[in-house]
Amino acid sequence: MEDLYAGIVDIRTARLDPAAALAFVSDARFGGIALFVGRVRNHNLGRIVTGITYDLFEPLVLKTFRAIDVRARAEVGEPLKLYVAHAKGDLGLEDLAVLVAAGTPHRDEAFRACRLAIEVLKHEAPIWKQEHYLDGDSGWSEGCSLCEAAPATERAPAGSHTNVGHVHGH
Amino acid sequence: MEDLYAGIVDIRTARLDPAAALAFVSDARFGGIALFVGRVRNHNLGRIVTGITYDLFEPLVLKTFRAIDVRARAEVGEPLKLYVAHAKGDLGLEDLAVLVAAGTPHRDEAFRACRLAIEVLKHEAPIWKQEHYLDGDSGWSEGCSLCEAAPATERAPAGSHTNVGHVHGH
Amino acid sequence: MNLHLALYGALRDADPTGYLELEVPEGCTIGELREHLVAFLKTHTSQVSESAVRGSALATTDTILHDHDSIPRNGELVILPPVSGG
Amino acid sequence: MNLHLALYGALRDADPTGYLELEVPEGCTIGELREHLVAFLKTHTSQVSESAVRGSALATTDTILHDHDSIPRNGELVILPPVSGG
Repeated sequence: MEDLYAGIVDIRTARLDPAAALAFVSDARFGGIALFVGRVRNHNLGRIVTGITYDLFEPLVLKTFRAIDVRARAEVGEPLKLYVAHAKGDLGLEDLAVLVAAGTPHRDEAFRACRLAIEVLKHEAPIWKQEHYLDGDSGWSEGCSLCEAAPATERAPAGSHTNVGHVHGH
Repeated sequence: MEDLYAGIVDIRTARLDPAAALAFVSDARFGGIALFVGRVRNHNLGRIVTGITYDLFEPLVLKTFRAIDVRARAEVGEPLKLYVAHAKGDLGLEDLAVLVAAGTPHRDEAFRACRLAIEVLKHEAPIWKQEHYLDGDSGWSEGCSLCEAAPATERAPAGSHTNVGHVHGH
Repeated sequence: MNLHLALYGALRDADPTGYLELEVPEGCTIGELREHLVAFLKTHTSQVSESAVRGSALATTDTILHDHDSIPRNGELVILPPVSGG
Repeated sequence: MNLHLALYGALRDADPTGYLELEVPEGCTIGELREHLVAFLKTHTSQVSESAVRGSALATTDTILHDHDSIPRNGELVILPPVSGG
């Protein structure tokens, strides 16, 4: 699995590092790298956001990241290097929440693998977002139930259907 | 046009810098950033590549980058920050050839703007690639004729059709 | 049997300790456990909506369990409410 | 009129100076110029394929010209062969 980096970064001790993600997926064979960076933005659903707390069930998050890697390889083929990392803890405005990077010989595969990875992460990784608002209130985001679909960790990679077309507001 | 960075980087004096691209498109309003990095890879069409020389007609390249920005805004809407930069000169293996980054409130728009930008750049910007091979031979890549389609610089932004579905091997 | 249920996300509001202790009949399935949980939380707290509990998956540290699965012998489970990462 | 045509990409192989000088009739259009160019390059060099010339756009520093456009008065043009950036 040296072609996958799957990580959880505790905001108290480290930061997500886009340069590290790009370096990991770089390879002399690869002409295309796609990177997605998710950051804490200053608003959601009409409310002013001052920060986000991310809660993760780490063993299954890492297992989901490994399942994402298997699915991405089945969808776009080899060779592929994939980097998936999520932050945990109390994030401030503009802190990085998630990084996904994919390196492949050509650009189409890189874009597709990157998109697949972030969509599956958002829909299937056991991660929860608690938004903190300017008025002092906080709320856990509405999310995707893990009961509704067989999770990534239980799907057969070949012929599996990705959720890429299924884009929520979150 | 402070929401667009359009640049050409001469490899003799500087390098494309992904961190600068990410910084430019970052914004407190934005939760999603998509970045594409194109690098010189070690093979093409079965031949071992040792380097690439990029030739650009700079005034029209920069005009095309500005037209890409107009089209991206028409396609994905505001707010959007876009960074488009291409290298010129003699690049070695693994050097960065092109950077495109898009920042938007949500991820779908960031991915779409980034993909649109790199596709239009590849099909319509007056840039030429000369590959150098291990055996000492060199060759200019087969490319896309600018005669076949109205170039980005002459298209109406609204309702314009993107080439995103039209993916060449190059 | 006595269960230890670890809480995550919105379900953390159900108990400040971060877990629940719950007694269920021997041979209870995961689907039946979820019904016990809905009933228990109605009396235990007003902080958690029934729909959040009904939308929650139950899992071990290793895998998500289906409604027809039996409860693991060690009684250690995790409740995973609807997810919202990224 | 006398034209100065700057060369890019594969068309740089047409002349090491990076440009061509070409005499065309007054009132010539861009489409007609391309035919003159094809004929000229056949005698001038074997380094450039006819298809590359036919696939080339002609432009000023500011804009790409269409076949029915007339040649700019200053006679300064750029030949843009099929592109392959990125």
